[in-house]
Amino acid sequence: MVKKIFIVIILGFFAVMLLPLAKDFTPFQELSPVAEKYVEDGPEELGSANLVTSVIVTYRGLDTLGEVAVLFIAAAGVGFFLRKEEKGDKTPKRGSSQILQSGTAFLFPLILAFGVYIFLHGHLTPGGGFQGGVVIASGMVLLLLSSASAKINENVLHLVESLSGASYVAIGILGLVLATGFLDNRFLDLGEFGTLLSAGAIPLIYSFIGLKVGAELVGIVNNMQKDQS
Amino acid sequence: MIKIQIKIKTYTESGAMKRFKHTVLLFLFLVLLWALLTPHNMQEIWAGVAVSALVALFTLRMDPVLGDLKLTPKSFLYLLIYIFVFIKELVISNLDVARRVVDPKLPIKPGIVKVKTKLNSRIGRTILANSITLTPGTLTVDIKDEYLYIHWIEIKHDDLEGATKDIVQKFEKYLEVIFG
Amino acid sequence: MELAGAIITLIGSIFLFLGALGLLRMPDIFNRMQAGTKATTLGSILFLTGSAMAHAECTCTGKIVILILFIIFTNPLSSHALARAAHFIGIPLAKKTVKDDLAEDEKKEEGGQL
Amino acid sequence: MVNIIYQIAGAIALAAILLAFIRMIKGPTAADRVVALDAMTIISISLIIFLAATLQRVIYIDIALVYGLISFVGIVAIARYLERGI
Repeated sequence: MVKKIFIVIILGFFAVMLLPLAKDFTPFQELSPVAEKYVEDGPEELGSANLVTSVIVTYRGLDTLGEVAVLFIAAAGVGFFLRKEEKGDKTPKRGSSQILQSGTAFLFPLILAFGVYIFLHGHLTPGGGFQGGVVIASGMVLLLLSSASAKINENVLHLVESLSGASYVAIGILGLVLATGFLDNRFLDLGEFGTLLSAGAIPLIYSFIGLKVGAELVGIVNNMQKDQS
Repeated sequence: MIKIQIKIKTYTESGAMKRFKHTVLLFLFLVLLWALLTPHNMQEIWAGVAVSALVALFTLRMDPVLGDLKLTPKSFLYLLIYIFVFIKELVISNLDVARRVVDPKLPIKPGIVKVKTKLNSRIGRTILANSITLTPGTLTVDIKDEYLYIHWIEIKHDDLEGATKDIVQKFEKYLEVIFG
Repeated sequence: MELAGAIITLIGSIFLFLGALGLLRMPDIFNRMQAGTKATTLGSILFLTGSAMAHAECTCTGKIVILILFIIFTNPLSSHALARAAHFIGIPLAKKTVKDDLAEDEKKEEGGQL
Repeated sequence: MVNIIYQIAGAIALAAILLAFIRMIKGPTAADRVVALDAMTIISISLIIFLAATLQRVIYIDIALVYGLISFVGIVAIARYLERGI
């Protein structure tokens, strides 16, 4: 009872604290100079329908490389700290039901394809490399939830991860050589605005980001699973 | 626990033919998914075919659950009939729930009954369980081999045969032809 | 066409409401799940269909079809997983409950093993 | 006329979310709360599509798809955690 009252008091405190924010909220009417440049020149210069994508992949592409590197370090850290520690309790875990197992076996490939769809259409839809990678990883989580004995070929995983990371950097350098700067997407044809093969190298770059993020997150989930059993 | 694992093993050890069928069907499903997701032009279709082939290859070692589908004209016909039966039952079940919820007396007589299914394929049992969950007054709680445990909101039969006849057989006769 | 879409949406929203009402009124978790799963499934299907019909010029019909198929397949699946868990951890059934074959069978199995 | 019907439908769906939310607060066990959360998620997905259609924002539909997927995985994860399967 005391706990419930305490929770209510904390919730009320947050409500009072956040109320002025909601009351005095006025949306920005004008863009800042940097944003204005992106909004006005972005679609023409880079040919990407999703402006956020053109900012993430091209204008601030170097930052994205840093983000992927941070994720890689996180995955490596998880792998390092979750090395086989013998656990005391070996209570048998309850297996999942047949229905969930076969349902997952049917859904998993569809989820993979959906993840690929998201990162391949990063320049047209609100998706992108990171979101697609997370969808792929959620499919993997579902697989591990349905059968604890499910295994993934780690060699393939590492191969995908390293190849996509290396290709990402290689495309960045290609942009430096063939176009104006690192990760410049304009060394490929910009194509027709709004179709799949448009926006130069953006779909390619986002695919590699998506594959890399997906492989890293699947690796993290896989390491946690190994630590559990 | 051990029993379940042995069960899985016998399923995965079945023939290469089944796996091939599963892969082809999965590829078709993936192409269909892609076609529904994207606008129609040549670029998208080629991309969809390539992605579907890659995903189908990548998941080649998984359980070939779709390998149990039967591809005869009769099974297609039964699939169509099944879809209509399913929609009918779904609407009836919703009206049923609505009636029970609105009634101030809350007329329920719940319990968990045991029923038996003749289906052998795993995906067939999954579809059966899902159909049972979405039809009037029933909810699949657990499955042990060929016995399904079903929460029934208003028990009409106490015994296994009667409950099986009431709950399972309206779907089973179609699913048996489609999945075996 | 627009009017038909609007009416279908309205019917769907009524089913959603009844499902939520059932969630509130039913006495135990399995009965709640029955109301919740069935009514929200048909309700959301009707809701989505109605929204799609009212704006037929939108190119998004395929995605809505996928969403509907996804809901039909996964909603009962997650309900089943939850019901199984709820029965396993021994959440009590309502007082009106007549019989429980699953609990009896599990008791028998344990007895056999011991 | 049509717009009024749509507004009524949206209002009823919001009321349904409210009812499910009451069950989520009351729910004596964790499983009850999860059932209520599941229902709330599906109603929210319907409302997202509703908004996408009325505001003519096609891109919201992708968000609804991903939301549905993540919520399904999440609910299965909670169920497996409750029955001590993971």
